[in-house]
Amino acid sequence: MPDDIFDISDLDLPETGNEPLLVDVDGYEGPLDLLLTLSRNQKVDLRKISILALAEQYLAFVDAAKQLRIELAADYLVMAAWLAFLKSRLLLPVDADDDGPSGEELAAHLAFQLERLEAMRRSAARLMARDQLGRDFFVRGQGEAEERRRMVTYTASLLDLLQAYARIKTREDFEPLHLQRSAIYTMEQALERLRGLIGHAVDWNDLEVFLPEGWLVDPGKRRSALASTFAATLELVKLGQVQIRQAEIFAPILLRRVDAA
Amino acid sequence: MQPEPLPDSLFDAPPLAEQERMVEAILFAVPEPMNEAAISNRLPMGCDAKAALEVLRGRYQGRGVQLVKVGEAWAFRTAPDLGFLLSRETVETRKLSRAAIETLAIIAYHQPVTRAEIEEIRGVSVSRGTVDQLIELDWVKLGRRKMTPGRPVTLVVTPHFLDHFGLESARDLPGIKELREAGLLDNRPMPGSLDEPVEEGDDEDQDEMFDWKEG
Amino acid sequence: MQPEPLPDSLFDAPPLAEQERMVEAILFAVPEPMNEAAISNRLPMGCDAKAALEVLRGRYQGRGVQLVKVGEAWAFRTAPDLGFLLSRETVETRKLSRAAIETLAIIAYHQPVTRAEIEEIRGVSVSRGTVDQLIELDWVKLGRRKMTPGRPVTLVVTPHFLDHFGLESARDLPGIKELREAGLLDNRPMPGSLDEPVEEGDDEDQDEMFDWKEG
Repeated sequence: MPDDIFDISDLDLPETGNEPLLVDVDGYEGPLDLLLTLSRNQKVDLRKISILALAEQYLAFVDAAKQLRIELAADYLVMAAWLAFLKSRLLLPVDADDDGPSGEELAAHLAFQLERLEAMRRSAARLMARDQLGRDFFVRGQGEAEERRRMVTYTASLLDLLQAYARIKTREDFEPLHLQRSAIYTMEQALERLRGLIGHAVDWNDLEVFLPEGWLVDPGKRRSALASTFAATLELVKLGQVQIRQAEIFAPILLRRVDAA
Repeated sequence: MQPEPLPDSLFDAPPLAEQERMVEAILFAVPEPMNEAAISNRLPMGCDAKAALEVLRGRYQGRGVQLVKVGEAWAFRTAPDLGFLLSRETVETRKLSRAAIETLAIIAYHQPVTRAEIEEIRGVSVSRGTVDQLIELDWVKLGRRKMTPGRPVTLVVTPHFLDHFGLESARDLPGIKELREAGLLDNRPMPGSLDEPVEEGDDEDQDEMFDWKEG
Repeated sequence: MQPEPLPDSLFDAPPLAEQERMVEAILFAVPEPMNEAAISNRLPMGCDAKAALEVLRGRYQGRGVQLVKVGEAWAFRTAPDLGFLLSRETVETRKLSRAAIETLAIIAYHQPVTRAEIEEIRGVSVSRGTVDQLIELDWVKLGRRKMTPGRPVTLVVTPHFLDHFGLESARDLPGIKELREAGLLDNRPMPGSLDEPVEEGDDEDQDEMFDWKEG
């Protein structure tokens, strides 16, 4: 069966009534579809259909298939059995003791099922006939890919901070030898550094200003650098290149180059 | 959070015309329909997305591009009558089998619907491939389980289904009102079967689904 | 292709307003900017793409979306002043790297501190990126230059830093002794090392540093 058929009027239907049925179940999607096809042959409103006639047509179809030794799927046979039952209900006088559904009720339900299936088929056809996205109407072709700015922000807790500092300090604990070896700033180093810098000391400068980078934080290194720099200063004073003064005990030691006076 | 009153200007929403421009820019940029809440989120504080959307929809009325509502979401789409100009843009879709199309229609009109109900309506079993195909197309998805014995899963149509068929909601399906009035969307039990009490529940469930979907 | 003469009506171009709609739909749907000739090709015969484009450009003047000319081609683009609406910021929070947190800790404990001093304390060089990152986070800022030769800049922590870490002032940072008491310092002594005296020294160091800092 072609895939693109959804209007059942397009289907090749077997002809009506007493004409020989074209027994070909491949064309049907199950017994209900077959019944619907047969019922359309009555060419009346589905609501006015003769369910009895329909049941007889269906049973004739199944009989024909059996004679031709065509194997019918089980659901066709189940439907045949049910329709035979329906037929007997419709034809036999109502048994007063029977509290089951009447033949009319069962027939009405079958009519409802057929009508509902046809309604769904019509609806499916109407749905597919609608304007469709990508066929009749379109989305913007040049999606302006929205700029996704991924802002990354970093965070840390006070604990992280403290642990980090503790880690650094611990590291120092573990490297005593290294620290000691490099913890001495020699007077020669200080003198060389001071000679290079004193030319800039036009005005009074705190001795601490002349301490070398890298010797300011570690207390041992700082002490060593301070002592050597002070000694170097005295050496330069002796050479008459530097003036030195201190206002009082423990006050900052100030120095400047001599020719600046 | 901030006890001091902030200067008014911080909360002054831009004028509606400006809000309309903003909504226009946002919806032009994104291919997928965007719901009002998402649009609101993009707008500066104090904006009225709903009002801006309505003005904007009016502005595009009759244009070559239109502002359409898809479920709760909004999107720009070309006017359907101009599709012939855009045939080269056509997205090739696999042809659906008759079974798939019917199954889709049944799901759309009867949702939420169980597989057993689809089979009852079509009178044949539904092959797994058919439902898979519809799910793959993002036209159908699993809905809530039904509160009937066995708690079967239900199938419902997706917002993408609505978008594809240009429907504002499942209520706008062609002819759905007439079908409902004719009782053809009822889940009528076979006389004599023991389903009756469940039926009531099903109908309620269905209404609820629609409300939930649109809520 | 078609030898028979076609009725005239087929060659009647649609009114300009309709051509404008068509151009609008085409430029909306095509995946790339399109030049006038290509647009003309899509339009029914007899259309004036140039005129339609001009009318369309005028229509979108001042809107949230604008018709712009990109080289020889035309395209719809978000109005430049609304670009901010289209960028979605996703904020991802990550933990600060070890180098960064250590540098931060040193700045906090030793401020104002030069880069050289930080390197001396950490024993490794401090990358520019690390300091930049801390400055970007507004946890660290440049302090006054040090009155030492070369006048190196110093780094200090910001009020935002104090705020983030819940400190009244940098002086509230616990000393080494407190860190150890709080179990934050690894307490394993090096075999044979004299743990206690070193610690005393460290604490002194800290006090000294603070004095120095304020001197």
